[in-house]
Amino acid sequence: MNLWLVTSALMFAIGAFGVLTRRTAILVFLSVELMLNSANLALIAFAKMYGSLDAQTVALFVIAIAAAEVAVGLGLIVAIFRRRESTGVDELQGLKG
Amino acid sequence: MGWLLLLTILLPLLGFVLLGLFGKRMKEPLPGVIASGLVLASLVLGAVLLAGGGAQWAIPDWLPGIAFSLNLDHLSGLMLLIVTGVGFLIHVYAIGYMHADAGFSRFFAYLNLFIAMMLTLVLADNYVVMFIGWEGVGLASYLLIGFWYQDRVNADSARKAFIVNRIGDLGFLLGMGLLWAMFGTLGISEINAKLEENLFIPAGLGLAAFLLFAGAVGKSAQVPLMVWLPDAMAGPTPVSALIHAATMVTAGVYLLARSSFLYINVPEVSLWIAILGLLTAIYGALSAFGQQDIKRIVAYSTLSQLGFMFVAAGMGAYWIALFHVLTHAFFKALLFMASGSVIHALGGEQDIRKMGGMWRYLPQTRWHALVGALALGGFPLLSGFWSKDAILYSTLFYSVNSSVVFYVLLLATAFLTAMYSMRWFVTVFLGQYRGHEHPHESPKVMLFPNHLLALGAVFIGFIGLPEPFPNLLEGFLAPNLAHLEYEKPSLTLEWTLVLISALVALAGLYLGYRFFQQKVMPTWYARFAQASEHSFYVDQVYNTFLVNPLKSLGSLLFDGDKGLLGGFGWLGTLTAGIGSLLARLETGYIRFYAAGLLIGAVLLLIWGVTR
Amino acid sequence: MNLADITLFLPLLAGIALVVWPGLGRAFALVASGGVFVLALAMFLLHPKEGIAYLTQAPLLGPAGIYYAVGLDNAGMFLWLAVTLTVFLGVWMAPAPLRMVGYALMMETGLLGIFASLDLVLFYVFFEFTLIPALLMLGLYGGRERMQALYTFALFTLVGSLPMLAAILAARFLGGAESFLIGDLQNHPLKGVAASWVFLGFFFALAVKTPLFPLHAWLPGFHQQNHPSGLADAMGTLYKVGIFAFFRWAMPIAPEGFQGLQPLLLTLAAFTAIYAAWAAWGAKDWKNLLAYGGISHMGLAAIGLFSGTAEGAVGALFLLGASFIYTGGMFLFVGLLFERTGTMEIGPVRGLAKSAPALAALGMILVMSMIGLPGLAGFPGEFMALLGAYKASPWLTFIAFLSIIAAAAYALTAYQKVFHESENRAVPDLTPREWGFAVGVVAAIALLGLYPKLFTQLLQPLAKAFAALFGGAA
Amino acid sequence: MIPLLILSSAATVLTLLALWIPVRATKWLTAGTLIAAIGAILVGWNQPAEYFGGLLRWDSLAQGLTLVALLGVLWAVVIGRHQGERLEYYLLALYTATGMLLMASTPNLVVILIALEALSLPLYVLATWRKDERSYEAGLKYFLLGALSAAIFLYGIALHFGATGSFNVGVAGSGTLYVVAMVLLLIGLAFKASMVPFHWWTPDVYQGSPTGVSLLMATAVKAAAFAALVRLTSEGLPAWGTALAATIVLTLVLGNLGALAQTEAKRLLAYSSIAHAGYVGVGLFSATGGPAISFYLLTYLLGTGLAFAVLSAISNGNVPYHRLRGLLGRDRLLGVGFGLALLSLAGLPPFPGFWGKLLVFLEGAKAGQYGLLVLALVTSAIAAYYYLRLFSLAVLSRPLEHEAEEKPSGVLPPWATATTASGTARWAMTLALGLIAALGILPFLGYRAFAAGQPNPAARVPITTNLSITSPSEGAEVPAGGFSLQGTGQPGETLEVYDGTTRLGTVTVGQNGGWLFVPQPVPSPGTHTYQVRRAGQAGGPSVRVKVAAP
Amino acid sequence: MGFWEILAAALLLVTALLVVTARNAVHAALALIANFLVLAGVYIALDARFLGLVQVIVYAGAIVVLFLFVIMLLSAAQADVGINPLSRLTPVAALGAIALAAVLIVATRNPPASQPVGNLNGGLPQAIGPVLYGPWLYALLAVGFLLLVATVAAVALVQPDKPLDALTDEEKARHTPASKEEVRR
Repeated sequence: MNLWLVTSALMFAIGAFGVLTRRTAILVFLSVELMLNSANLALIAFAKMYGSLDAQTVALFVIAIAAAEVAVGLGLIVAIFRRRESTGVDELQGLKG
Repeated sequence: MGWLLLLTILLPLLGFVLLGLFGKRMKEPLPGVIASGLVLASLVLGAVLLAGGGAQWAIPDWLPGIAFSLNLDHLSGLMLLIVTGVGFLIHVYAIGYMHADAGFSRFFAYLNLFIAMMLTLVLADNYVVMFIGWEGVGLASYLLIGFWYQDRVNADSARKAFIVNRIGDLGFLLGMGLLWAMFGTLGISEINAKLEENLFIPAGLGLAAFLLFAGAVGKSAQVPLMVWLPDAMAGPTPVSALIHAATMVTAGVYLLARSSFLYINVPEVSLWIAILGLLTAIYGALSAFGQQDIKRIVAYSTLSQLGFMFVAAGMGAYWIALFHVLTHAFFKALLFMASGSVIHALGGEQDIRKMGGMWRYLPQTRWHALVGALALGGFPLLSGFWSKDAILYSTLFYSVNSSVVFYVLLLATAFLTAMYSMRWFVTVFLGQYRGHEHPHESPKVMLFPNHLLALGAVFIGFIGLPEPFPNLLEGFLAPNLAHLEYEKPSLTLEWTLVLISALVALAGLYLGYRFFQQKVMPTWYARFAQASEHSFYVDQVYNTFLVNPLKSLGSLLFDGDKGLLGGFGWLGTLTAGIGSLLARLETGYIRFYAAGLLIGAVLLLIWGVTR
Repeated sequence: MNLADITLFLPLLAGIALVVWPGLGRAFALVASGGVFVLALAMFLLHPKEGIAYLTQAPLLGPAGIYYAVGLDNAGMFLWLAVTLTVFLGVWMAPAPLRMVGYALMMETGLLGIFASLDLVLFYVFFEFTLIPALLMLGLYGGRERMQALYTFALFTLVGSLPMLAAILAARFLGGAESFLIGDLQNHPLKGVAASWVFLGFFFALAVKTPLFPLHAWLPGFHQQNHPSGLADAMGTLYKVGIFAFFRWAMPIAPEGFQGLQPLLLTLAAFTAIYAAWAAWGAKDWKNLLAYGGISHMGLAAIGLFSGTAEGAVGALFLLGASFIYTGGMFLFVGLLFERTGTMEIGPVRGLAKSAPALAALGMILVMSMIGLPGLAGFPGEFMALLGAYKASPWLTFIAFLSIIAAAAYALTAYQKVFHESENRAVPDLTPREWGFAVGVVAAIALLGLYPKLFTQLLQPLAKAFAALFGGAA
Repeated sequence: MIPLLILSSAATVLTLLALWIPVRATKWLTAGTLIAAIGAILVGWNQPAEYFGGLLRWDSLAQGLTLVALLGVLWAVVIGRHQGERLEYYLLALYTATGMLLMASTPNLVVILIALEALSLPLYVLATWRKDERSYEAGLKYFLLGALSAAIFLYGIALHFGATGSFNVGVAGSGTLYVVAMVLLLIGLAFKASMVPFHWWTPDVYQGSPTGVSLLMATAVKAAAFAALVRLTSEGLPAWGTALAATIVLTLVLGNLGALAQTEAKRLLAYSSIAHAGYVGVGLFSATGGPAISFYLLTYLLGTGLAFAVLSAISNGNVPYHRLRGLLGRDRLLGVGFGLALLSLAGLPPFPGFWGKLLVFLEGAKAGQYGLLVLALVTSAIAAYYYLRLFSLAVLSRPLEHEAEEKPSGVLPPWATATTASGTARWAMTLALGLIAALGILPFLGYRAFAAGQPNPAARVPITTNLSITSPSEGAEVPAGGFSLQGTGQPGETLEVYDGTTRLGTVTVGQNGGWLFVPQPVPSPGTHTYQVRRAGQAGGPSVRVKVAAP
Repeated sequence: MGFWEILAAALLLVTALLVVTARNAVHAALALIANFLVLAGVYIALDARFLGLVQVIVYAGAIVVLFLFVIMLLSAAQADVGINPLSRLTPVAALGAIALAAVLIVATRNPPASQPVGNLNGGLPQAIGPVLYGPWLYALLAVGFLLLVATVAAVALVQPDKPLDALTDEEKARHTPASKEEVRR
């Protein structure tokens, strides 16, 4: 039992909970960030266990990826806001069936 | 030389093809002449071949293991002579009878087809080949009964004949199936040879015999498949004479005779043959009394006489059955053609209530009719007398099935036969003419064949005289029939019986002659005659309990089949329903989707950790 | 590349050409279909009459063990003749739009391919491909309710044949064969439970295409809605290839599976025969009548085949080929009637025999052939099927062959109502073109009926080998 | 390597260049780049190589699926119609193509993740390209769910590393951690491949996105995702087998049944793309499934690409069914194209879709997945129904009157009829039709390329004739000593001949498939039953003959 | 497992919970920053010092701030907008999250290898650098490319549409709220 792995799992689950319960796009996305970081925590914990610099490097990449994702994601949210004047996700259900 | 045998079949078949294709363009007597000439050619060819000791011809493996084989021996030779001989005469007669009919050439085409098929039937040395002829004559019969197809009744009758025959044919087919399973061959001589050389009787032989017999029942209009024959009188009279009296309907008897080696081994089936024959004989005789159609009376008499033949076959007296076939061919053809002459004379009238007094108008036909009626009634020394007497004799002595019951009942039937044959003669020829036409005698071309037939009806019986006279026919047929040993009665007894049957016939004839000249019939008779006119309501019973329910079931199945499709459609609807339910899962909510995704993930993961 | 390949694909190319440029005209279609028939005839004459001739074998999807393997044994050759003749007669005869004729030609390739394939996957390809032109003909030229019929037809075919694809794959991998070639598969017959499942997979597809109760339900609607010219119906008749496929593929590959199901199969075949014949009695129009009549015949063929005997197999194959010609001919004949009377219904127009005796005679010959009159094409097959079936089950044979009585009833009743009884409409008799059709179809029917030996002696060795698979006496 | 260089450098250069050149030029440069990359793939076909310490694995799987993906992108670029022809559209298409190449060609999970993002980010943006409500909704849905799945995938990477100590796929492992990691990774990729229950975005996004973009998602993305899936599933069947099977079952059922309820063509194709993911998935169970999957995706690309192209010619937005009615009558090319595309998608032979399905199912059968196989086939039959419905609408129905009057717009080539497809698009569609026909009739053209290096199992298997005795015939009478048995068999095989139960000897079948055997010693007169048997078999055809006395 | 570790873990969880439950989006973002700062501390404690710094500078300092910025920009601080149409999802989500956590904890309970196989060198840049530019060069290049992609994608998203008079008729129609397309539906 590794404390950080447990913490990471809990954070991941909390993030998932946030994705399901948050009702604006920004907050949903914020929860996703939480999940990404929980994965990073797990990576670092494993890196410590295995003494692997690879994992730390990968965590670095993850941060870069997250940054890229955030850029596009926030851009999208802004663009939608410009059109809809809202960031709520529940209103977006014109497409269904 | 064997191919000449095939030629006997091919000649009339050629006539059928020629007349069928080009007959319409020929002038009137030509089609009749061609047709008659080809049948005559067949007759001559057949006779020459028969005189030369018979012939065989075959295509081996026509179907795998089944040869298309023909065999002209004494048995088939006799039939060949009857078919082509009587057939030729009737062809000639028809030239006159069908004069000026729009379908003149078509008629002769059909007749030639019939002859070809009938020859196939009798010459066959393989049950399959026989079956070809068997159904072929059925087709010809169908075409000829419905010859005047514009009339719905005729068309219906034709159809009925074919369908009822098919019931019997199914038996024939299944019988062949069983024979094939038992013997691995359907060659008649081969099966006969196997049956002769093997002492043991294969199990199932009785069933095979019975199934074949079912075919004979259909074709020869025995009880219970007799209903088609009276209706078949809807065809032109020569047809009735040729097909429904002289030849085709006796095919059943011929089948039994051909398969005598088989039936001789299964007396229990033979007993059934005799019983059904007896029933038919009685039924036909009783039904003949009430008929008002000149041809239907003769038709029922045919039914009855066929019953006689079956009784003989059931007794194992195959030569006697064939003897009766022979004599019957002559006198019954004669009766029909005399009837045809009457109808011809009256411009198509067939109702005997509008006849009478023809004695005066038809100076030659009257003699034909008289000879025919007397021969049918068993007037001593005429052909019918000898053959009928032989049948009565066989019911007493011939085999294990012989019994006094048969004898007594058959004798009574013979008595009835004599009576109704007189009824026919008396009502048509004696008394006053009750119609409005101007009766006239038939042309020569119709009378000439009747002369010959009348001669036959008088004298042909002498080839099968009882002992101690020489019996030409039995000896002639013996090599081709199964032989049954039986204890012969003393000559005295034999001749006593001859005397009894002669007396019974004379009594019947006389009584009929007197009885049917009465102006007013007794009530009991009137009541009987009414039931008889409707053939004891057999048709109605069949229609009510068999035909109509089956027809309704057909419609029901047809409609039900659409329902079946609906059933499959229901399956489709169900699938589509599930589909739209599933599609409704796409609610459009992102969070719902995320939930679905995560729940799916969690479930998979739970499986992952718990497995 | 040999004569078989050319003959096989010629109709497809001609059909495509005709669909793209209908301006090529009817003469082109006639030359194409006639040429195919002549080629098939020539192939038949040159065929060594034993073994597989005109063999082409080339890898199609080599690594997957799938080949383009085409060749003709006697059975294939016989059916090729029947198919090419029927198509030729159809093209000759049917007053159909030219594009539709093009689709019919395309379909011919599929049909020929079904009979010539020596690779199971290739067989499946042709089996399914044939569906497409059939659908197009129905969908483009069918009657008002054609879509319903189209869905039914397509779904029955596809729902049936996709399990067959599973069975095809299983047949190879469970049997241990390295390819889908017929020899390879037959050398690795399936055993035990696998055989049963594989046979069952085949069964559904082939029962649809035989057709056997209750999977026949698509057929009446299919005929009902198709173009009244009868061309599409004739092609549809040719598409009843279930019998052949059972013979060539399903039963030899999974003999044990077949034997396990044999009682059921025989029962189903017998029931199909009598049920359909009976239902045909209730039909009110020609197309339904012929549809059910055709189903009934295939029931008889099926009971012959499922007997597992040589006689039964010969009978089934012969009946199949013969029914191609006479049922196809009958549909074309009905198209010809429709052209004259404008109705498919039986009843409103009567007494045609008076004004059109040749037409009536042609009809009579076809009807008689249909009800299995000896001497015509329907009989030898039915009879051999009966001989085989009787060995397997007398009672079921009895039930199945009750249908010949019903057949006489429905066929003659319909014939009488249209051609006999008092005339209420005069129609023109056969035109010269129609005479050509009549001569062709009657000649074929008579040849098959009078001299079946020509083909039965060729089918017999195959049938014996077939029967040997099931331990039947060869 | 060269295709990657072409793509990445062109993408970078074009990013800068595009600001100065006209949009049309950007379009053609993009197309040219893609064609060049495709050409480079083809030139270097079947020359596997590894670069960057194994992070770039340029094997036949990478080549095949990159080819498919690039074709998909190219197709979308050529046929797409876009608002205002903005240059970013082409840049993004090029980026996503590069991302796909990266994804298809690496065994490294981290690179896969990077590639996943590199191909997804442009798609998120492209999904919104119509700039209307639905388009934005589609973009956001795709993005949020995509981000979620990326997080799951990332967590899978972490756990995979924890379980195996490696960031590379195809490492065997065991234990709960490994299983969980594999399942998480599977989920991340299954999301991109739209497999149930990770498919939720698919119908909405396809419907909301511009048609060209939907096409991209349906074809190219799937190719890239399956490339990764093939690599991922090359090891550890026990770990992921059941999970994958469950996913496939759900995918097949939901994809096909859900499609039945649709009334809008793009949404239908979305469900169909879900279903197809299920079919492809069957091939994952076999270790040799790569070529089959590549081929399947190629055929799927052709079919669905053509269908989307036709839809895009009709409208850039939604295409309710009724707008398809009588398409053939309105525009022959579109009608034929749509019809063929549907038949191919439905998997009817001889169209490529059938061969793809067949090959994938073959792999499934090889792996013994008969349950899945049967389900896949039964659901294909259901699928046939909805394809057929569209087919009958577009091809078999006649147009309603007001639909027939729809006016064409834009400059059309002379052979065009009333539609809105551009000339280029028409040429492209014609080309695709040709490809469909060619691949349908000659499937080996495609498959052999993908399966290069795999051995043919048997170059030539002899085709047996059935074992039989042809002479003498049953029941024949033969003279003793004066007859021979003849028959047919498989060339070269040895048969045993029996008289009753007595073994008489053997005979070898000749090359013509016939054999001849003279019974020795001379048989006694009477009935004899001769039988030939294949070696080791208890029965065979027999014949009964009657031997006559000499 | 010392006091500090447990405290850090507790802080991580508390802040994480805050992120997903705060009524105000700004609070949530701030909680996320707090979470990341703790996380950075944990990284440093786990011998990933360079990463810890990056976490602070890039993640907490740039990315989440970006979030805050957008929240402010869009005045989207309110977390609950309108009525929750999926109110029944919350308990399901809670259950699901618990299950997910449980599963993941069970899975990571016994990691296979417990012996360190390499030397982390404290996760200093000197140690990371060779790895980053060595075996991971390809990934680094790919990430670089990804950032280019993200830039262009973001630009493409937020750049204003063309001025209205530069649009074709069709596009105009599309840009009116109730476009033809929607009417058709």
